[in-house]
Amino acid sequence: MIDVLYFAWVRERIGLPRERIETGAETVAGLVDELRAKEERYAAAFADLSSLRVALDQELADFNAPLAGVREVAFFPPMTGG
Amino acid sequence: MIDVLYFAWVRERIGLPRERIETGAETVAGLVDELRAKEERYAAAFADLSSLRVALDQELADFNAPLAGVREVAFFPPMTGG
Amino acid sequence: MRVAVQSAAFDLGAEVAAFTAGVRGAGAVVSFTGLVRDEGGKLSAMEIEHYPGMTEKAISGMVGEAIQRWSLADALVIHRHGRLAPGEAIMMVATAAAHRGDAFSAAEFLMDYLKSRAPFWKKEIGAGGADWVAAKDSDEDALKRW
Amino acid sequence: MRVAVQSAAFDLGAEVAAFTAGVRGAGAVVSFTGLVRDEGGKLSAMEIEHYPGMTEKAISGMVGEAIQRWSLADALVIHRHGRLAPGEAIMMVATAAAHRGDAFSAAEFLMDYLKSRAPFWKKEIGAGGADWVAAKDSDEDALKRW
Repeated sequence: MIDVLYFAWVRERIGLPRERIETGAETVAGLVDELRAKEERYAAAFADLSSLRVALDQELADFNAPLAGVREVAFFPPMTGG
Repeated sequence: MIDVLYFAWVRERIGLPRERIETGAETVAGLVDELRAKEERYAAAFADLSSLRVALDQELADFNAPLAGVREVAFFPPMTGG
Repeated sequence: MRVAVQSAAFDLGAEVAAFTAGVRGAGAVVSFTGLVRDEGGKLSAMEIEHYPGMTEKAISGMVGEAIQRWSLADALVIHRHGRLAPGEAIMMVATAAAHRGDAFSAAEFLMDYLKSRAPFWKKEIGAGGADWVAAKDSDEDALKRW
Repeated sequence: MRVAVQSAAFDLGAEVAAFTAGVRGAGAVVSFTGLVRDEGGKLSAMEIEHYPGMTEKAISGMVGEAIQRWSLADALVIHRHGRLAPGEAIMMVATAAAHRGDAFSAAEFLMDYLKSRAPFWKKEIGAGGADWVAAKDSDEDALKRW
């Protein structure tokens, strides 16, 4: 079980801020494929990975990063703070 | 007649902050030569022009600038504000 | 160093004064403040979402790096989230160093990193609806100089 | 814009707060404050001489140039003269612009010009006597980037 968090328009498109997911995916990309297959709103949110960022346990990561040992995955658009 | 002002160590070396001078010099350099010839303390203050700056009527200028029409000449070391 | 992520407004003048009074031996203090622009009256509010937990960690990491890299005497970051009106301060950064070059560089570095690496997302709310602010290529490019 | 040359201390926090509150539509405010360093306890006071009349004119010229060049919403310079103790604020600059790059550049430009082109001279007073601060080549070189 892994906590998956969504922020900004990813959260709005999927319709929830976080969920717990049972996944067998070995990488972030594998998890994205599973999510896309779940429902149309996930497919829409993850349509273009180049406009998304991912953090693993609150550290920025790549989509090909392994999920082993990770407790929290977050998906969000490029940051716009400051 | 022209007002001549001295600041910082130029003022200290010459021993006064300002004086009125009757000069026939056509340029700042000519005025400096006249001052140097006046007294040893002036010669000491103007020994090295590369360590001095000059302003004519409160605008930075060169030592070869003409004095015609100038009412106020100021000599001082490079600025160290900020 | 102090990092604060909060929804409450902060007192810019008091923060700058306290930060400056608290640095010992520094000759230069730089502060940056980001304000909500009104975009010529088109913007009625700004909403800022963040990632609690990660935000503080990410900013603390940036500040720690800046302190080391520019030998800062101190550094401060305050960043708000939630709903803000035009004219309100979104965030501030302050840096203190012996010399001005280091204080300026560190403040610009922190701003560039906060813009693109701290998990905040801005939404502009106007008469025509609400829009997430898109990240700018120029903000991503700004990171390359460091 | 406001330029003040004064011997009195200024209230840094109040100045930054008032400057920021007064800018309309700007998204970025940068402030710089120069403090008297204590040089590890070796400095007991700093004395700043200036050229009344020329100082205000020279600074106003610099500020006017900065406002034009970076489309500033506003700019402020306060510079003290007379005797200052370690830790006291010597001067401050504040700039406001739509975007952060302009506000930072204008503040750095003003600092570089104030250092080398505004008629102020600093004297450091310590246990061993009093010495005029020598201009640094690096300060003169800093002007070349503008």
